[in-house]
Amino acid sequence: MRKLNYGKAINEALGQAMELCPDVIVLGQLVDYKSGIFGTTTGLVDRFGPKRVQDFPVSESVMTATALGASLVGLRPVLVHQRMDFMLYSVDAIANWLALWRFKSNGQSSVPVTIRVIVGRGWGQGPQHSKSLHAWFAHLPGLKVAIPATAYDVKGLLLESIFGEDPAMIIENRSLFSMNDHVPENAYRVRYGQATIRRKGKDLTLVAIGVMVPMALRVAEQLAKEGIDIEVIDPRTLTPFDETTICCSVAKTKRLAVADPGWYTGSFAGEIISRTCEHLGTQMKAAPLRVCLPDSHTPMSSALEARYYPSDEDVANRIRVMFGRQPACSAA
Amino acid sequence: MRKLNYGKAINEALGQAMELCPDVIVLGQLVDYKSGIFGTTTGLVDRFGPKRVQDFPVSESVMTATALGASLVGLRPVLVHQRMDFMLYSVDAIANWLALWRFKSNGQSSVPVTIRVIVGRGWGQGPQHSKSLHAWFAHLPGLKVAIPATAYDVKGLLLESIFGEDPAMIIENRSLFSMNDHVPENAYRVRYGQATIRRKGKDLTLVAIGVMVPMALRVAEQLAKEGIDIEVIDPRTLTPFDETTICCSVAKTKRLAVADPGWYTGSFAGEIISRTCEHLGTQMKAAPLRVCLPDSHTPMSSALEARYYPSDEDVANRIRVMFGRQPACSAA
Amino acid sequence: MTLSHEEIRRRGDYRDLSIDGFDHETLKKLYYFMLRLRRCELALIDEYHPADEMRCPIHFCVGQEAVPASLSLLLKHDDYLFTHHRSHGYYLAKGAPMNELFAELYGKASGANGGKAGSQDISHPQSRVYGGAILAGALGIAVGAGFGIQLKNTSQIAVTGSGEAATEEGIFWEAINFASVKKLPVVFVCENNRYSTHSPQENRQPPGNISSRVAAFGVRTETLFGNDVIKVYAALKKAVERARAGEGPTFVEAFTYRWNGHVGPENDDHIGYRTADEIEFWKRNCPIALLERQLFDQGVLSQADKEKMSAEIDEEIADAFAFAKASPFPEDADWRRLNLSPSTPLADRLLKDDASAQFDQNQQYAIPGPY
Amino acid sequence: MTLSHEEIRRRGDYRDLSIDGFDHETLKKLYYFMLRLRRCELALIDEYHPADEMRCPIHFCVGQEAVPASLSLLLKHDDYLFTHHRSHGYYLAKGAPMNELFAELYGKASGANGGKAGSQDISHPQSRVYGGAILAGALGIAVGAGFGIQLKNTSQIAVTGSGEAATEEGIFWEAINFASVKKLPVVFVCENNRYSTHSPQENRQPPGNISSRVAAFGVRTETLFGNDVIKVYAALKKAVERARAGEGPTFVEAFTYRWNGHVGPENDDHIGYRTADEIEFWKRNCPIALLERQLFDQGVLSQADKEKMSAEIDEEIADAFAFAKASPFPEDADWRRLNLSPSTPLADRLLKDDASAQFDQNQQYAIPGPY
Ligand SMILES: Cc1ncc(C[n+]2csc(CCOP(=O)(O)OP(=O)(O)O)c2C)c(N)n1
Ligand SMILES: Cc1ncc(C[n+]2csc(CCOP(=O)(O)OP(=O)(O)O)c2C)c(N)n1
Ligand SMILES: [Mg+2]
Ligand SMILES: [Mg+2]
Repeated sequence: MRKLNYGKAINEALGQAMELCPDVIVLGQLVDYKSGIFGTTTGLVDRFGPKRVQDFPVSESVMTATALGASLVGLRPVLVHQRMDFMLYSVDAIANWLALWRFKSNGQSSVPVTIRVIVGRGWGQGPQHSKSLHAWFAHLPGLKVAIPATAYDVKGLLLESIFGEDPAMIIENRSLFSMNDHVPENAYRVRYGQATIRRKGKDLTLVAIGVMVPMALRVAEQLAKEGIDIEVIDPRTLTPFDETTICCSVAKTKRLAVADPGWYTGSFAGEIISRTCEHLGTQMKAAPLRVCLPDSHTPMSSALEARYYPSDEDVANRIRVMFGRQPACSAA
Repeated sequence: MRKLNYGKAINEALGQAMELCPDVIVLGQLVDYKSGIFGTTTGLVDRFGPKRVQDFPVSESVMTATALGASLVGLRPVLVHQRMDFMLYSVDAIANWLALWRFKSNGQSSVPVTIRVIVGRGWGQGPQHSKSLHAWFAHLPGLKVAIPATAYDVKGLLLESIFGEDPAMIIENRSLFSMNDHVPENAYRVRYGQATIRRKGKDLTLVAIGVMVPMALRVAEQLAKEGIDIEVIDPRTLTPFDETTICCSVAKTKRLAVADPGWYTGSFAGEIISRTCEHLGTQMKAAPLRVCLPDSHTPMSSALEARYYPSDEDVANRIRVMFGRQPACSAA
Repeated sequence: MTLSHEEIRRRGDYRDLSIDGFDHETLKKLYYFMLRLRRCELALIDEYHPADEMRCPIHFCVGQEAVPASLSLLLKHDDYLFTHHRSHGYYLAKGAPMNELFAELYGKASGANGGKAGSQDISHPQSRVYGGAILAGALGIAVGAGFGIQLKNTSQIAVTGSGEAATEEGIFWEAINFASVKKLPVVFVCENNRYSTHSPQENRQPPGNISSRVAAFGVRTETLFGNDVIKVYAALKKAVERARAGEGPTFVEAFTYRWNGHVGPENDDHIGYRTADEIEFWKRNCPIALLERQLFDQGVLSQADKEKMSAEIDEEIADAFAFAKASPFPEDADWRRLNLSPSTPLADRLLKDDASAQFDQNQQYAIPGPY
Repeated sequence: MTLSHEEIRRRGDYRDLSIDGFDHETLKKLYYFMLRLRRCELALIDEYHPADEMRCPIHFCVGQEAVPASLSLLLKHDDYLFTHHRSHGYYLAKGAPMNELFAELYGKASGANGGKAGSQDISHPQSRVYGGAILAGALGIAVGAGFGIQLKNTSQIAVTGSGEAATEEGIFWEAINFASVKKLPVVFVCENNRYSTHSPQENRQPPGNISSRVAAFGVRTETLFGNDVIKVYAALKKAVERARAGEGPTFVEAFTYRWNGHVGPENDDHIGYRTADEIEFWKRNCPIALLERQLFDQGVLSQADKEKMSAEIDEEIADAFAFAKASPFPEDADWRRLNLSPSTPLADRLLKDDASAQFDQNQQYAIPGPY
C-alpha cells in the first residue's frame, strides 16, 4: 500500500473532496499561496481556481460566520487556521452560532462547516502559538471534534467531516505532519465515534489522544520488553466519543492510563477516566493515571519545552510506577 | 447575624472594595444605570462617580483588553457581563492575553482583573443566554475561577479577587440572586482553593458546584430520612482547586457523586471524579456518579427546560440507585 | 449631512412623506404589513403577562415597522434574511407564518423551532429567515450567505437587520470590510433607535453617522428618517437592486424609535433614560401614522378600509393565538438528535468504508522549522 | 489624498527628505537608533542559523527603522508601548536592554522574560514595553492603558505599533471606537508594509487609506511615507503631544517595507508574492539611506562618524551575544508559580479572615422575571 505523510494526506483529501463535489471550498489565510499551509493546500488553487480556494483577511471571527452563512446556501466550506490560538477570535461564532445552529433550528437547518485547526509545537512557538484546547471544543454540544493521529485517519476523517451534516473541527498537531502511514488512494471515510485499538494487550489500557498516539505505541513496545503488555487505544474523535471500546478494554485489563496533549486540569483525559470509572469504578486493580501537560502556558525556551512536554520516558515511568516498578532514569 | 441576598452581597462587596481602594473601578454595559445589573451595581455611580463606574460600548472584546491595560497602570478593574454567552466575544483577550500575561512576563507583571459573569437560567433564556462554561475557564492556566453558591461566599470571593494579584473570574448563576445568607458587614475574604464542607456525612461524598449546592443540601436532607448520610462539599473555586478536602472525604465515605450545572461531556464534574479516582481509585465502594446537564444547548420552552435542568428528585434518584434503592417517582 | 435623533426632533413634526407617483398596490401592501405587525405586537403585549404563558424574553418592535414592511415587498422567497434579537418584524417580512411565531413564543412543539429558540433566537429555515440574540452575530452570517450566493452565481441576495449597537462589535467591521473587498450581494439595514437597552448612542459611539464610517470602507450607504416608509422602501429597493445586479453591498441607516421598553411588554421609563417628550415625538411621528395620513388624505384608503384590514388581521392573530394555545408542548428530549445529525446521506453516497491501515510508530515527530 | 505603495513607487526615488531646521542632536540620535536597530537585526540574521541556538520564530524589521527610531526619542520612561510580533524595534525604542533581548531569543534565564516568551511575545515590564503575537491583541490593551492613564489623570501616554493587517481584526475597530468616544491618550502607529505574510493588502482590504477609515471614527490621522524619518518623527511628535495634552488619540499610517521574509532570516521570495523591482525600490529608499545622504551632504555627519557609531554598536551587539550565550538556561519549572501569583499582599492588608457562615438551603431559587 502506498505511503503518504500526514500533511500530504490532508492535501489529497481536500483535492478529492473538491473533485467529488463542486460545493466544497477552502478558506483561510494564505490557503492559495505557494507555501500552502505546511503543504496541506498546495496546488489546490491551480486545480480548482481562485473562487474555490480563497485567501481571507485576518478576520477570524467573520471567517467562521462566513463559512456558516455559505453553508446555508449549500456550500461545504473548509476553514484553515494556522494555529488554534488564532481561532480564539472566533469562539463566539463557533460556540454561539455554529455549534447551536442545528439545535436552535429544531433540526431543520444544518451547517456542514469543517474547521481545520493546527496546534503548534516546538521551535519555541511559545504561549500564543501552541494551545491545544481540544477539551474545550469537545465540551460543546453540536460540534463534532476529531483529533486524528495518523495520515490514514486524517484523510478519512477530513472527508467524513466535509461530507457530513454537522459542523466539525479537525485538530491537527504540527508534530505529526511529517509522519508517514499507509493511505489508500480512494475517497474513504473514517467514521466519528469509532475508536481504534492500535495495539492489543492485557495488562493496561492506555488511551492516547492525537499526537500522544505514536508515543504511546513506542512506550508500549518498550514496556512489553519489561513484561507489561499494554493495549493502546486511539479514540480518534472526541465528539462523538466511543466509550464502549475503552470500557470493554478496561473491563479486561482492569487498569487505565490516558495520555493527552492538553493541560492537566479539565483535560479530556479526565473525562475519559471519569467515564470509565462511572462504569467500572469498583473493578479497577490500580488507580487510573493521567499524563498531560502541566497546568501552564507553553514556555518558549527549548530547555523548558523539554520539561513541559512529556517524553516517552516520562510516560513509561509513570506506568512503571503504576505497576510497582522502579522508574528508569530519564536519559538526559 | 445580618442576612443579605446574593445580589445585594455583590453590591456590598463592590461598594466596600471601592471604598477601600481608589483603584477599584467597575466597567460593563449599563453598570451605571438605575436598573443596576440585577441590583448588583445599584447606587455605585452615585457614591463613586461616573469615572469609577462606567457604561461600556457593546464591545466585549476590547472591554477585556481595556481592563487588562488599565490594570497595568495600577487600576483594579471589575468587569461585568450580563450573560456568559456575551463574554465569548472576548475569549481571545481572556485566553491569549489575560490568563497568560503573568506567565509570559516571567512573573514580573500581574494583571489583577476581576470578571464577573452571570449565567442565565429560566424564563426561556434559550441557547444564547444560558451557557455555563466554567469547565472551559477552569482549564485555562493563569486564571482563577470562583463559582460561589452563597451570598457569604460571593462577597468574600469577590473581595479576594479584586485585591488578589491574578486575573479572576466569578461565575454567578442567576437563580442564586434572591437567596439569603448570613453576610458579615466587614470586608472579609474567602480564599481561593479552600472547599467547604456544607454538611457532614459518612455514606457518600456529594460535591456540588455553584447553583447545585442548595439542591445538594436539600437532597441530602431528604435522603438522610431514608438512611443515606451524605457529606456535601462545595469547592467554591475551581482554580485553584481544593482536591484535599474532597479526597479526605471520599477516603472516609468511599463513595463520590458530583453535581455540576454544566454539560456532561468535558464537565468539571468529570475532572473531580478523575482526580479522586487517581488518588483513591481502588478504594471506592461504588462507581462514582455525575449529575450534569445533558450534552445539549438549552431549550427555550419551559416544558423542555424542566427536563433539561436536573431537579432535586433527579439527583436523589441517581443516588438512591447508587445505594441499590428504588428510584422514587418524579413528582410531575 | 449628519442625521441624528436630535436633529430629527429639532426639525419638528415630520411633513415630508410623499406618496406621489407611488402605485397604490404597493402603498396598500406597505400599510397592511405595518398594521399587521403593529397589531400583532400589541396583541402579544396584551397577552404576555396575564397568564405568563409566553415564558421567554421578547423584544417588541412597536414603532419600528417601516423597515420590515419594505423588506416584505422587496425580498423573494429565495433571498436570505438575518435578524437580531428584535426579530418579529423580520420574521414576518420574510413571509414566515404568524401561527408558528406565536407557538414558538408559547414554547410549543408546533413553534417555528419546536420551542427550542423563542423570540430572540427564532428562525424559519423554510422561509430563509434566521435570527439570534448575540449582537452582530447573525450579521456576520449574512455576509457568509452573500459570499455563498456570489460563488453559486445566483441572483439571490442576503439582507441583515440590526440595531445601531451592533456596530460596536468588532465582527461588524470585519463583516463590512469583507463584504466590501468581495463586493458581496448583501444589504445591511441598521435601525438606529438611539438606545442599546438604556444606554444612548452618544455614550457608546463618536458623533456622526454610522453610515459615514461604513462608507469609508467603500460600501455604499444611505442615511434617512426611518419612519418615512416611502423613503425607506425606496432606499432599500435601490440597495436590493444593486445587490441583485452584482454591484455590491449597501448599508442603510434608518433613524427610528421603539415605543416599548427594551425587553418585555412593560415600559422601562422609570429608569429615566429617555424623556416623555422624546417618546411622544416619536409616537406622533410613527411610520404608520405618517403613511396613514397621506393615504387617507389622498383617498388611497378610507377609514372603512382600515377597519376591514384590522378585522382581517385580528382574525389572523386570534387564529395564531388559538393555534399556539392548542398546540402541545414538545415531548421531545432526544438531546443527541437535536444537537447532532443522526445521518450522513452525502458521505454515504460519496465515500467508501475501508479497513484501517497499520500505522508504524517508529518515526520521528516532525521537527518544525524555525516557524 | 490616498497614499499607497504603488503611488510611492510611481513617484520614483524619494528626494523630499529635508533636515532643514532640525537640530543636529536629534538627527544624530535618530540616525544612531536606526543604525543600531539595523545592525542588531542583521547580526541576529547572520547568527540565526549556523548554530540554531535561537530556537524561536523571529519577525525581523530590517527596512522598518523609522517608526521605532522616532518613538525612542519621543517616549518617556513612564509611557507605555505595545508591540505586535515584529517586536525588536519597539522593544529597543522603549529603552529595554539589548542583552536581555538576545538572551530571550536564546531562551536563557537572563532573557527579558526568562525564556518564556521569545521574540514574538516579548515584554520588558520595567521599561513598560509589552508585546504579543496575536494580531491586534496588544493594541486593545494599549487602549486600556490609555484608559487607565486617563482615570489616573497623569501625563503619561500609551502607544501601540502594528502592521496594516491588524486593522482587519474586529478588535481594532472596537479599540478605535472606544478611544475616540473617551478621547484617550493613545497613539496608534500602523506600519503599512503592504503584506500580511504573503498576502497583499488589496486582497484583504478595500482601496483607500486605512487612515481615512479611522478618521471616520473621529480619530485624528496622518498618512505618510514612512521611510522619511523626519516626517515620521514630526507626525509622531504631534501625536504624542496631543495625547499628552489630553486632546485624544491619533492614528499614524506610515508606508514602509520589510526587506526580509515574513518570518525568519531567509527571504521568502520563491513564493513569488512580490517582485524584485519592488524590493529593490524599497531597499534603495530605505529610512537609513535617505537620512544618511542628507546628513553626509549637509555635513552633520561624516563617514568617519558613521564608522565610529558602527563600531560602538557592534561592540554592544557582541556583548549582547556574549551575555546571551554565557547565560544559563532556565532551570525553573515551577509551573504553578509561573502562572499564578504565590502571594496576595494587598488582600492581606485590606481584608480579614472570617469563619464561614451557615447557609440555609431551604429557599427557592430565584424565578427570573421575563428577561
Ligand atoms: C454580544 C452581546 N452583548 C450584549 C448583549 C445584550 N443586549 C441585548 S440587546 C442589547 C441592545 C442592542 O441595541 P441595538 O443593537 O441598538 O438594538 P435595539 O435593542 O436598540 O433594537 C444588548 C446590549 C447581547 N445580546 N449580545
Ligand atoms: C489572530 C492572528 N491571526 C493570524 C496570525 C498569523 N500572522 C502572524 S503575522 C501575520 C501578518 C501580519 O501582517 P501585518 O499586521 O501587516 O504585520 P507585518 O507582519 O506585515 O509586519 C499573520 C497573519 C496571528 N499572529 N494572529
Ligand atoms: Mg438601538
Ligand atoms: Mg504588513
